Amino acid sequence: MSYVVDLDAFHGPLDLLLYLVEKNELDIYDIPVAVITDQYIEHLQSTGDFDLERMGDFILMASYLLNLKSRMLLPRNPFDNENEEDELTDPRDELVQKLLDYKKFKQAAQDLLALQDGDHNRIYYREHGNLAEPEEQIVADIKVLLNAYSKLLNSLPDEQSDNYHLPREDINIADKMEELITYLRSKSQGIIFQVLFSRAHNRREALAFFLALLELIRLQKVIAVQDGIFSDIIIRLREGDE
Amino acid sequence: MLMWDELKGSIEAILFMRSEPISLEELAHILETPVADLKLTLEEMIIEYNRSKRGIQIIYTASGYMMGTNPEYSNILVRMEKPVKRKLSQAAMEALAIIAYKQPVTRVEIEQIRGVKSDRIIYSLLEKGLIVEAGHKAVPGKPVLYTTTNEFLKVFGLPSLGELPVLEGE
Amino acid sequence: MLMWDELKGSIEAILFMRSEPISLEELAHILETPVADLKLTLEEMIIEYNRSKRGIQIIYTASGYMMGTNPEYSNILVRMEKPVKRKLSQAAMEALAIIAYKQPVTRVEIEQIRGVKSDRIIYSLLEKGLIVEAGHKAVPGKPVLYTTTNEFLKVFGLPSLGELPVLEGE
Repeated sequence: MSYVVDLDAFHGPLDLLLYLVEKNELDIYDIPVAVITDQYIEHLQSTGDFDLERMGDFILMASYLLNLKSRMLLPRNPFDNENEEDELTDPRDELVQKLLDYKKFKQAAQDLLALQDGDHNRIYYREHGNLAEPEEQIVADIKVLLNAYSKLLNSLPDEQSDNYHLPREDINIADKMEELITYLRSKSQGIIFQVLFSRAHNRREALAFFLALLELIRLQKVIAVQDGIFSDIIIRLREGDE
Repeated sequence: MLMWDELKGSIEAILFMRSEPISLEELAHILETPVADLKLTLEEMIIEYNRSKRGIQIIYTASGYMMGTNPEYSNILVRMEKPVKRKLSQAAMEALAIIAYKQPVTRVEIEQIRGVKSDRIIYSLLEKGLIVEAGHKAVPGKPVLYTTTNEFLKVFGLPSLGELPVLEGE
Repeated sequence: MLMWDELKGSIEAILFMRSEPISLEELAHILETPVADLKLTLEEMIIEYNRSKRGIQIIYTASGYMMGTNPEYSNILVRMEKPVKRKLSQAAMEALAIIAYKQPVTRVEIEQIRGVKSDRIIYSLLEKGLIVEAGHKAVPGKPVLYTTTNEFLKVFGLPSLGELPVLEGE
């Protein structure tokens, strides 16, 4: 018998067991444990690469099934009156209950999916569907946009030739590193990235500050934190670095 | 104090803007109108909306009033759903279904039903805002309890948890 | 073909769900109803909405029909707490300003003006829906051109790009 079923298609050992029960058209209340155990293990063996972490759950079920199979095979001792209760309970009861529970919620998951897809009549609310992100609204002022642009343009003409040059010798990066540390020490909460550059008198000095900052981050004396794409970058001294 | 018509109009505008349920208390605060008056007005509005084949309706949920579409039109609205809608995996749906029907529920209880580790799935449901941590179970180890959110109701188009599809065999 | 009342209800539900304007053509496609019938129905609905002090109304814009609140109630709506507000960073604002004023514009052109690499900022502006890719520049390498979107106009409260504030000295 060859299986083309990929174990990855199952969401867990109970899912696989349920599949086997349904495929063989078995009565869930009267499962032939030997048959189902053999088929279950055959499935595991036919699986090639498998995520070890996930495999653990499948193997656990296999050992449970083997245990159950052996208990089913053992003849009950007719003279053992002390275990009367055992005689009344089927060792499969626990498995049956597990399968029934799992089946119920598997069905519920499908019902929910159908609801989401609109297969059943449902209510639609506004702006739903964006599962991942919390609702947010960008607030912006057109004047700020204009300011940003005119500042950029104003800084262009005399500075443009400087764009891709390293600082000249007159600005020492080591000095800037010292200056930054001293400054940050006075700001225990840290400062916003842009504020740092307001200390620069020209683009070369700003670049020197930036290189100094990179070096400090590399040396793990300073950390830079940004909470989200559009939020400010906060620069501060590493804790314990006094 | 607003006039009668203006009160209805204001409520309608507020419910339209807000995509979450709004409580009578919050409405009373915004509209500077007594809760009792608002309750009467809302009841009247709900009846008015339901009287005709309106596309939208006012829904009374456990956490307040909100506006949503009339379920009669879902076969049409399904045609305009955004193609980029983020679907949940079957595994995530299973965990979510267990939380929805058995809430409040612990991770271990979810894993017992599913038969597999579910911590990563629970984490992603939390991240998507479909479930929240809601206190701790009073058993040794004090495990975290999970419940579904309003966002869950919105995504699945439900007015309340009471309207979840009936579980097989219950 | 829908009945008259159902047609109105469907339109109402669609406009409610969609927070963007929807064109007659798209409505016709969803509802399988001729554009001419839809146009008449929408005109009637607009009149019905406007007749009373309704909180919501149907608005006809250049890009289609949409549902919005009645401006009469804006003094009440401002009292509501708003969804999470987010400001654009200075860097994002700079890149956006360049795109707004010089569109269509390439990434390299933006970087030349700002003097810094801007690919990540451009990516996040794209993600926010404030800009879109609009073809390629006919120069070697065929770089992507960027323009602003309707969302950009909405966020900045502009009716059109022609209403961008005039730059000093231009």
